[in-house]
Amino acid sequence: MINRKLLIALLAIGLLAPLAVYPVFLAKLLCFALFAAAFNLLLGFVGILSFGHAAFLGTGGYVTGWLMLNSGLTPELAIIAGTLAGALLGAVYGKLAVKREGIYFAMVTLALAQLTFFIYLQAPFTGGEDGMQGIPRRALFGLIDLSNNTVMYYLVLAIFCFGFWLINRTIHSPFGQVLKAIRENEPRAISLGYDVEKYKWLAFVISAALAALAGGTKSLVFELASLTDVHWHMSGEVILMTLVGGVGTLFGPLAGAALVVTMQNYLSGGELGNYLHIIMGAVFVICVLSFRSGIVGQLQKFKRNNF
Amino acid sequence: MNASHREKIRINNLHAFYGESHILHGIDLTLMQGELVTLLGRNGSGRSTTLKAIMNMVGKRSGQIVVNGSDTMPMQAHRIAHLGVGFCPEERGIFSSLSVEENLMLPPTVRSDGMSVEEIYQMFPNLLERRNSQGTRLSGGEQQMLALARILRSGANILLLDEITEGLAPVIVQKLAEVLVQLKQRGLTILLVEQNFRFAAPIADRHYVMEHGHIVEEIAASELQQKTELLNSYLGV
Amino acid sequence: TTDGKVKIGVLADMSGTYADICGPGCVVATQMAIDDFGGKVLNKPIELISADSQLKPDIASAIARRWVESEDVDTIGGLVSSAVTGAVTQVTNNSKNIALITGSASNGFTTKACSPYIAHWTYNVVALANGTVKTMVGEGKKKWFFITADYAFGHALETVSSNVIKANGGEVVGSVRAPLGTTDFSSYVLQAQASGADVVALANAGNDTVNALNAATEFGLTESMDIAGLLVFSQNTKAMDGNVAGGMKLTTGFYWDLNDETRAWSKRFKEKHGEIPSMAHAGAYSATMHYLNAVQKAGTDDADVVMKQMKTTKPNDFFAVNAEFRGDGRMVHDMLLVQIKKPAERKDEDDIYKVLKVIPGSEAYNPMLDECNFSR
Amino acid sequence: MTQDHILETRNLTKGFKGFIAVDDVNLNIRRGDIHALIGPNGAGKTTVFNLLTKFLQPTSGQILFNGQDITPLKPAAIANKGIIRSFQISAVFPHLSVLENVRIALQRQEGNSFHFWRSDKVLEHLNDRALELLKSVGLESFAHSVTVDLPYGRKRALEIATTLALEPELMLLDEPTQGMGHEDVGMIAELIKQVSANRTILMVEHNLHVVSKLADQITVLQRGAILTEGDYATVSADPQVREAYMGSEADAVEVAS
Amino acid sequence: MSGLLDINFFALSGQLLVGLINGSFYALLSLGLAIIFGLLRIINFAQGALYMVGAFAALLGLKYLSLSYWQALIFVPIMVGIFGMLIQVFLIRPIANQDHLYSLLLTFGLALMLQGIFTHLFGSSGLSYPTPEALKGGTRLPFMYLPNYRAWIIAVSVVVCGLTWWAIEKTKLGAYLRAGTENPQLLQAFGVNVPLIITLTFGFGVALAGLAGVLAAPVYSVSPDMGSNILIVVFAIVVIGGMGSIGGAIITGLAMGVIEGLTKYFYPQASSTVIFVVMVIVLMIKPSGLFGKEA
Ligand SMILES: Nc1ncnc2c1ncn2[C@@H]1O[C@H](COP(=O)(O)OP(=O)(O)OP(=O)(O)O)[C@@H](O)[C@H]1O
Ligand SMILES: Nc1ncnc2c1ncn2[C@@H]1O[C@H](COP(=O)(O)OP(=O)(O)OP(=O)(O)O)[C@@H](O)[C@H]1O
Ligand SMILES: [Mg+2]
Ligand SMILES: [Mg+2]
Repeated sequence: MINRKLLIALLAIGLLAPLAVYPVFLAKLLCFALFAAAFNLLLGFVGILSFGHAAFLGTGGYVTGWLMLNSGLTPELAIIAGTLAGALLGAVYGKLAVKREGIYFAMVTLALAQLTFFIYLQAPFTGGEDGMQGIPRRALFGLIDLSNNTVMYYLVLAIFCFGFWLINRTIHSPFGQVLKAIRENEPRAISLGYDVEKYKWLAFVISAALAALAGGTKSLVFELASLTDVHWHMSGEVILMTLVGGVGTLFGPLAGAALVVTMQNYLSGGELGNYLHIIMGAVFVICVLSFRSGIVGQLQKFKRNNF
Repeated sequence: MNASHREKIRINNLHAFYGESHILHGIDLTLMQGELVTLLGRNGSGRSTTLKAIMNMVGKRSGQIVVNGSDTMPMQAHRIAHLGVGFCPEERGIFSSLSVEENLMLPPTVRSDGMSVEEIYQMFPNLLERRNSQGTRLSGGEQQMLALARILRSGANILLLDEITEGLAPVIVQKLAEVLVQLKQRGLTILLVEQNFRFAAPIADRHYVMEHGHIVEEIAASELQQKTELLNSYLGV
Repeated sequence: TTDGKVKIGVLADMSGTYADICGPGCVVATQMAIDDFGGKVLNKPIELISADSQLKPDIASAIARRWVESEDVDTIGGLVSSAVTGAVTQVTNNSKNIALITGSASNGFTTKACSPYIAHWTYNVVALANGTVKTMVGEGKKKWFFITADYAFGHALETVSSNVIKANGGEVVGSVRAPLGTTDFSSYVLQAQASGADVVALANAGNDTVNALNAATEFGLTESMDIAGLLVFSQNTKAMDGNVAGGMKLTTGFYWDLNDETRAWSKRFKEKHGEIPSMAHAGAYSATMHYLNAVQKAGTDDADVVMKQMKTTKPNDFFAVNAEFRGDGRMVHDMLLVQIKKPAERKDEDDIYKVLKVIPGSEAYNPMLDECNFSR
Repeated sequence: MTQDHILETRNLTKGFKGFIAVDDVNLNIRRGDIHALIGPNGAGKTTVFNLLTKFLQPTSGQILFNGQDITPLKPAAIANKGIIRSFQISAVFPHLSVLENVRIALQRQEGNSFHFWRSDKVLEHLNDRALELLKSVGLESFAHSVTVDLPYGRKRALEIATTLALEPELMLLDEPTQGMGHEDVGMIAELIKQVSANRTILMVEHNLHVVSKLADQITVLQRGAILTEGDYATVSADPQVREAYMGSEADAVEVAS
Repeated sequence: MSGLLDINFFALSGQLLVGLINGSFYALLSLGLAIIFGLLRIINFAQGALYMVGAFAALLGLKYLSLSYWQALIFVPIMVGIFGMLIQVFLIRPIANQDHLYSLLLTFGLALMLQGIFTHLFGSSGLSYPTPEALKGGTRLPFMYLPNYRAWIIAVSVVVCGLTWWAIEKTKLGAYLRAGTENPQLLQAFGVNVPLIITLTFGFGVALAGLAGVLAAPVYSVSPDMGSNILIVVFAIVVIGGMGSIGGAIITGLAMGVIEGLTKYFYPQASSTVIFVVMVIVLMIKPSGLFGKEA
């Protein structure tokens, strides 16, 4: 189970961080951490690699953004709607994808995500290449004005904590037990009468919904939703975050997202912008070759061996 | 030089590992030409690992393995096969993307005097009947036959056989015993891993008993009678 | 921020399709302006930073946000690709920072999306259409087909041009939208070929234009139809096969070889950058210079005050000829209708255009919308 | 009448591209029996199992379970009806504890397996029942070990305990003693005997010792069709069975048993 | 026939032909992927990047080494193939025993790196490669003007794909490849030099991408992201055809090009999605793909 002290320490850092760091950056980091954690629920705890999670991130962003632009909804309702939209898309894609395993699953999700990308590229409401610009943040519950970045950040922090809690709960639930069994020995789970596809499907939907939650939140933070969030590079990035942080660990996605987002931020502004992809690619290669358990995984190993 | 006294396999102080786990702890054994020797032991005692170690199919090995006079420690698996070694794994290893006949023809001929396809089909008529079906569509027992037939065709003269009677009907098991005796008479050398002691006892020249990755006993066919007690205590009969 | 210290951020396409048009060159031009100005304003050194927008609105928006919110950037220049510019101006309008648009073409920044913090320099789609399209329709090319870049700029260029065509008695027989950065235009060219048009208009820019023209040549389109490149920068012209492109007419806001003044500046630019300047490069210099002058004169870097100052003084340099910086943020100046020279007519590789006529700013640009007049 | 047959097949047939693997088989399995299916390799035994559990679709024929036609059901539905199959290869969840292995099976009847919002503490009340099951196969002292570390024979025992958790009316065992040493064969045979107490077992087995010791009724298949049926004495006396399947092994077993 | 109908027919045939040309690239690339996947069970994400490298190699060869198009057609695939073999030996082989997903991620990282490096060196804007003299010009078909070079692409692709299919499905080498896919260790124990076969096959699959790159250079502008754009489409094609099926990859590649062409005619907005829509439909009906084996 989770280490209580560590949790409190992290929460304290989360609450105090905007004093020291640009809040929009922190909010972005948490959005990606949530996205990666949602992704990790599938890869780390069901053992399936989705290569199309950007589709859900993007859908959450577009739906939330569209509602903020075109309806009088308050932000929390728009975010919930975005999350539901992601869940719905996840339900459909999950239905198609869970029939296949391993690499096949990865390919199918990738292709479905690309389908989504092209639809969003063409659909008039997304603004195509221009993106959906000028999404207003408005006021939470109609009361708390979100235009201040710090206030916005605390909303993101709350959403992140909720998502994180839900994932942790899912892993340690009766449902999570069955997922574990499926990952261990799928044919045996079937023979015990578990309809494995349904379990994988539900996990997929939960993961998609949380990814969309991250996307919807992100669109408010940046007041913009764009094709970048649906592009397959984004699906790759979330894998990178999870891999770097530690697949199948609870805090891995957080650590991975922090590292990758910081790196991107640092590189994208300056002269090193050109190297961004090279460095990311190299990190990928290094992780796969010699660092498969990721930062958190390595720390855990270290702790096990030394304490 | 007396052919039947030629040493075909000699293993000295063999250690083998799967990843971190140390499975074989210093095995010594020798096989002379024309001998049929069994490896007995309980599940997990390391018999299959010994065969795989000879084929260089385990994670890491140390010690010495000499096949037909050549030191095979530095060799890759395919080179070892070309010394005339045929391996029949316990999981059978039938290729599902190949037909039965393709499976049969797959191993490259390592020596010229292998059995002909006709002889093989005669021995295993089931295979003839199903020869165009997909390899893994065969029944469990048929797959076992195919796995054995495959290496008989390649002409290997040192056979490493892992639980070949597993899942076979009693009649076929009896027939297999006859086949092995025939092969022995042809001068082939056979290292047999078996659970089915009743099958192995009458045809083997010697038995090695393994436990926890060690060879704990060597029993010649002639001593079998007097050492039955001991053997039973090792095998838990 | 009004801290009395001027920091200019150049957000441009450092490595993409528009990199040659307004990428590192725009940084060079801006730096030239700063240096020519003396490197200091209000007694403090002028700072310049730059970043790659990667032509992605979200990336550009995030960078702009960070610049103005946590890095004290006063003004963002460069700005090529309307999608990027749209996203960046969302940020700068909110934060009350000035955007000096030197590379983008959409006329939306001084109409639908106009704001008191926008300065749209170099050119826009209206000026392009009024130059090239009007001229060709006048020559009797009545039926038009569009191959349009599928984003804000392309759409705007197509709409504006279509209006010009219709207003002058022409007809639009079809159009097709190609994603930004398309490399194989063959299927679009086939559609154009089947349309029976007189002119195929390329409502795109940069490499898209070059690639489309190549495909048109390959599939024999040029044998039966005219091609009009609606937005062609000098770099693109140099990249095109002169035998194919020679004779094509186009509109530009600047040509290096127009007069002694332009030649002098362009020579200096080429020494620094290795290439002759595009109109966006010249625009970036001109806009920065005008901005810095206004800061100096206003004695503050407060955006509202500076903008007011910019609008009261007429820009006037080698680029901004007969110019006026209007209340809506539009910098109106003389445009040029030029014709691409055939290889045989060229003295050297930089000798690419024959200037056909000077289009006065008032003819090239639409009049100001009342609701967008922020000069008060 | 049929009431005392738990499972019947009527003219069950399965063809693979012109090859008939199961040919017009009418099985009648009495409630409470240990029923063995034997026959030469390739006779169609595994295929029959696959048909009964719907891993394969019959070409024609019917399967009746407790008098009810279950031919159109899906594999999971068959399992829910109470027909549970064990696999030839050891089927456990290697990195779960022994207790959890059994609990996963018990959990299925709880109806909370999709509850992702509840803590898995709600499963703890199953522990007692799980321990009871482990005890019945002699594994209670291993309850908290990780399953991978168990010896082979113990894994098979665990698998049986897991299967029992589903309270199957009918257990299908495909070669339960394959690949086992003597010691384990004895143990598993004993276990099968023990758990057969109030349920029916259908098994495929090549080990004639086990068959002779356990089976109340035997069906011999050959080339997809039923060759003969009866108890061990009847079947082993049949010269056709001897020729096609048992060979002289039949004698050895009789001597031994 | 009315004039209007004529035009439509011409336009349609034209789009189909262009579709076939695109299909040729799809077929070459998905064939390479299918071979590598078939043997190693890994999806080579770097296939697109190596296609790009092939195109750049032709371009740079011309610029700095005066390597003619025809020479490039021979040498570039060899060079890319060798590069691929180095990747296989030094990067993929060490993780061969891990879950195949790791090699997918590894090649994904490689693809990012390659694309990043070329973007850094050459910008992302795209460069052009001249059409070889001998293939300039075109033929006026009744329904369209077919540039000779495009016809050449179709011819090369069909011949290369056909030969490859034959070698894998009909020869002993093919049986080794298929067996090596399933259980390389055992095949090696039978006396086949599996590591060598794997390396060579990987090299060959990658060389096909290099070849496609050279073929593409004169018609598509040579840019660092040319590979990533086409790659995902090729993935979808591989899924539709049935992963690892050699014939499936070829046929589906060509067919999808044509379907794309049809869509461009009837409903151009959907042309970039149509392949993915086909994929969804195929998956619903036959989860293992049109020519895929396992269920
Ligand atoms: N691939 C592997 N990785 C790790 N450990 C292994 C592997 N294969 C076998 N082992 C372990 O090595 C030990 C010896 O196994 P081996 O297969 O040689 O036994 P065996 O005597 O042949 O028994 P069996 O009757 O099970 O075939 C066992 O403890 C087994 O768990
Ligand atoms: N999916 C299939 N496609 C084609 N033929 C098959 C298929 N499955 C089984 N067969 C064939 O049907 C016959 C019966 O196979 P089955 O596996 O039922 O035999 P079995 O009685 O279980 O034999 P064993 O004792 O060897 O396990 C065999 O000849 C086999 O080759
Ligand atoms: Mg073994
Ligand atoms: Mg069977």
